[in-house]
This record gives sequence, C-alpha cells and structure tokens, in this order.
Amino acid sequence: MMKSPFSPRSQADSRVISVQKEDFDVAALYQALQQNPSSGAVVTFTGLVRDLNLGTAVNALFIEHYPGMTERALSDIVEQAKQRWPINDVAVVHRVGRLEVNQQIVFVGVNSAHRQAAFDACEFIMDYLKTSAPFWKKELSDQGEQWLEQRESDRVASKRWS
Amino acid sequence: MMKSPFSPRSQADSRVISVQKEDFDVAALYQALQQNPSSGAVVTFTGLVRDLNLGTAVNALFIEHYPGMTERALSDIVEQAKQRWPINDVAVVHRVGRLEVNQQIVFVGVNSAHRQAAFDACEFIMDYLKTSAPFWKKELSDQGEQWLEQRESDRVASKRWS
Amino acid sequence: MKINVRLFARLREQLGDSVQCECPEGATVAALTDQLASRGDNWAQLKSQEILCAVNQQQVSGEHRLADNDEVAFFPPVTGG
Amino acid sequence: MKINVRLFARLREQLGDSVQCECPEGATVAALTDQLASRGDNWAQLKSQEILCAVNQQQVSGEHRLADNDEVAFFPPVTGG
Repeated sequence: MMKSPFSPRSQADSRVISVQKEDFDVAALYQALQQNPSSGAVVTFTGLVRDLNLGTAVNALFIEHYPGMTERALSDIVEQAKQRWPINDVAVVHRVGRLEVNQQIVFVGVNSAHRQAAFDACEFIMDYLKTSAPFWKKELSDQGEQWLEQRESDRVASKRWS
Repeated sequence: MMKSPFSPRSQADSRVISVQKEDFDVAALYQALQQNPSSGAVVTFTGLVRDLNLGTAVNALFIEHYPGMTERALSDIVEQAKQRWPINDVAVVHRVGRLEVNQQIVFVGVNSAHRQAAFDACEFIMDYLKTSAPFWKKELSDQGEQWLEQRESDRVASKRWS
Repeated sequence: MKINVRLFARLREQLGDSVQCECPEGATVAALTDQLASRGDNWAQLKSQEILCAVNQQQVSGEHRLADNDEVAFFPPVTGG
Repeated sequence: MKINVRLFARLREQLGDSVQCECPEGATVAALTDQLASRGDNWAQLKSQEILCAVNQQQVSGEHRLADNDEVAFFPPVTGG
C-alpha cells in the first residue's frame, strides 16, 4: 500500500500543507483523502498553467513566495475552513519556481461527511489562497516577462465569504 | 503513457458518462481532465460509502438503476451544465450493485479555463444527479435492509440552480 | 394496445420486475395507474404523489397519452450519488 | 533599532532582496516606509496604497509599532493559486 501523507489515521483529522518546487501526485493525495471512513465526499481542486492568459500566449510561469509566511498563511486559511465547516482531512500543496504550460500549480483537497461542506470549504480555501497567501506569479511569453496583477474577480470571490 | 478515456484531444471537448459495476480509477480520470491545455482548473467530486448514515452503522450499500434511462439522464445533466458554464471536458462515473464501506460510488470531474465555472458545474451535476438520475440505494446494516429516502436537503440543493 | 410496465427499487421488490398490460387505445398514464392500482393492496401505492413515472425512459406526468408497445416505468424518488 | 527589510516580486527585482535600516526607538511601519521612500524614485512606490506590509510574517497596517530586529516585508498584491 502507498504511504499516506496523512499521519496516523486513528488520530484527529489531518492537515497537509506544503510549498514545494517538485510536482505533486494527485493520485496519492486523493488516496489519502479517500481513506477516512466517516467521509462520504472528497472534493479536489487542481490549478494548472494555461496556454493563454488574457489573450497572451504563455510559455511558462515563475512563482515566487515568502518562505515561512506562506506556510503560515495557508495554515491560517485551513484553520478558518475547519472552523466554518464540518470537514475532516485537508491537503493544500502549492508549487513555486518555474512551471511550464499544462503543469500543476496548486492542489486543494477536502473530505467531509457530506458534499456541500466539502465543496464550500474547498472553494473557500482557494478563494482565500488567491488573495491572502504570499505567492506572486510572473508570466513568461514571447513578449517577455510580466508580473501578474491581482484580478478583481479574485477579490470579489474572497469577499463573498465574509 | 496511460490511455486516456477522453477520445481524440484535437477534437471538441469530450464527455465520459459511465454506469458500471466495476470500481473506477480516480487517478486516470483526473489525468485525462488535466491534459487540456486551455484548462486552468480541474474540480473533482468523489462520493464514498460512509460507515454511518443517520445514526445507523452501515455495512454496505446496494445500488439499483434503470439501464438506458440512467445514462440518458446523466447525458442530459452534463449537457445542461455545458450550456450554463464555459467548461471543457466532463466525466461522470457511477457504480451500481453492492458496495462496501469506504468504496467509491460516484465521480464527477470537470475542467475549465477558470475555477468558478469548474466548481459550479461540478456541484450542479452532483445536485441534479441526486434528484433526477434513476439510481436507488439500499442500505445493508445489522438492522437489516432498507431503501433510502430522498433527502430534503438534496431537493433544496437542486432547486437553487433553477 | 400492449404496454410493458417496469418497476424499480422497493416497487420492484414488492410487485415484481415487470408486467404486461392491455390498455384501451389512447389511454393516459393516469388511466394505466388506476388500472394497475385496482390489482390490490400493494399496487395502490402507484397512485402515491411521490411515485414517479417514465415512458420510454423520459419522465412524464399523468396526462401523458400512451402508444402501443410503450415501456412505462414506475419508481420511487431517486437516491443515487 | 535595527530593522531587516525584505522585498518580494517586482519590488525585489527593482530594489533588491533585502536591506538593513536603522530606525528611531518606537518607529511605526509608516515612518519606516517614509524613510525608505526618501531613498529615491523607485523606493517611493512603497508608499502606494496597493503595497502590502508584513512584520515578522504577519500582515500589519501603517500604525504598527516596530521593535528591534523586526523583519519587515513589502510586497505587491498576491497572485498565487
């Protein structure tokens, strides 16, 4: 059996928070979330590098973060989600460094007894991550390098939870 | 490379709809959804057999369906989702027959350029599946066998989209 | 005309998988339901508000007019997912 | 007191990774920002509304009072995910 990144199952519900250069394995992350017998629902979100952003053909992304503060911000967001919804295990993985088109950027996975809590918590974590975790994306295209601006739609999305 | 259940990538966006006795492989389903270069977001939902339902310790589920009508109802639901949101590929897999605790029941996966459409479409498909696809669950516990009743919360969830 | 009736879930367990009916030309689903309900106790539940009906695998209401060889299914509210 | 200033994303590219500052006892983040802004053109952007500030990895506002050896970070709105 594959080693679970969620430490002992008999203990309280687990949290995985990781900021890393390496790619992540959605299959292994899902498998760990699937193993909680009191969870009837697993919701996962995966963000990928798109080939096109606001009309620009993208070659790659570079993602910078603030080591230490980023992990702390992600923990805070997960903690808030656990206080708002009856969810069990949570995993948040975000990559940094250079990422090519189609590569995986971010994973958020949540399990819960019922589907609505799992969907809501997963969306909430993504919305807050987008506006309050210190990551910055630079887009590399044939037109050169460009730091991305925060989207108004992301600010709106995170405000709907408050 | 793993064979993708999504037939030729250069063609229009694909749909996978399957009603089956066999278990499904979330890793393979995810991998297919991840391969669309114009998708920046993949959302997946997996439903599992819980060990406890409304206070009863569950041993297993038996799921019955209406062959032919079920597949048609799932296609209709996916079609409606595609008309409402700018989503790309969609996969819906639902198992039938006897399922043990912790086993996978249903998978819904959606990809899209942006996360909100992927989240909304995935939730919509699950909400409609719960109220309009002809599947019936029987719960097997130490107290005997019992056909489940439709939940009021599921009726409410599906109404919020109309 | 000949109508093929199918039953699912608890209706199937109580009434059987399927039954063949003879209906007068132009009968509605409601008329077929009445005809089946008259078979006796357990069959009367087909008239319950909550029981759903599909003709040729499309959900219909009681006013739907049947045609020869239609497949008519009766079933309780669905509980998949 | 000694303050360690760190910069991220486009601020880092324009102003450098980090810089050490001397501040008077009890200085606020706003005072430190003014002091840095006075270094010249590119530094003035630290005073922009949209630039965020964290002290010891917690986001703070301009009134926050600094202590010796604090780590102060300035950065643009975040764009991860």
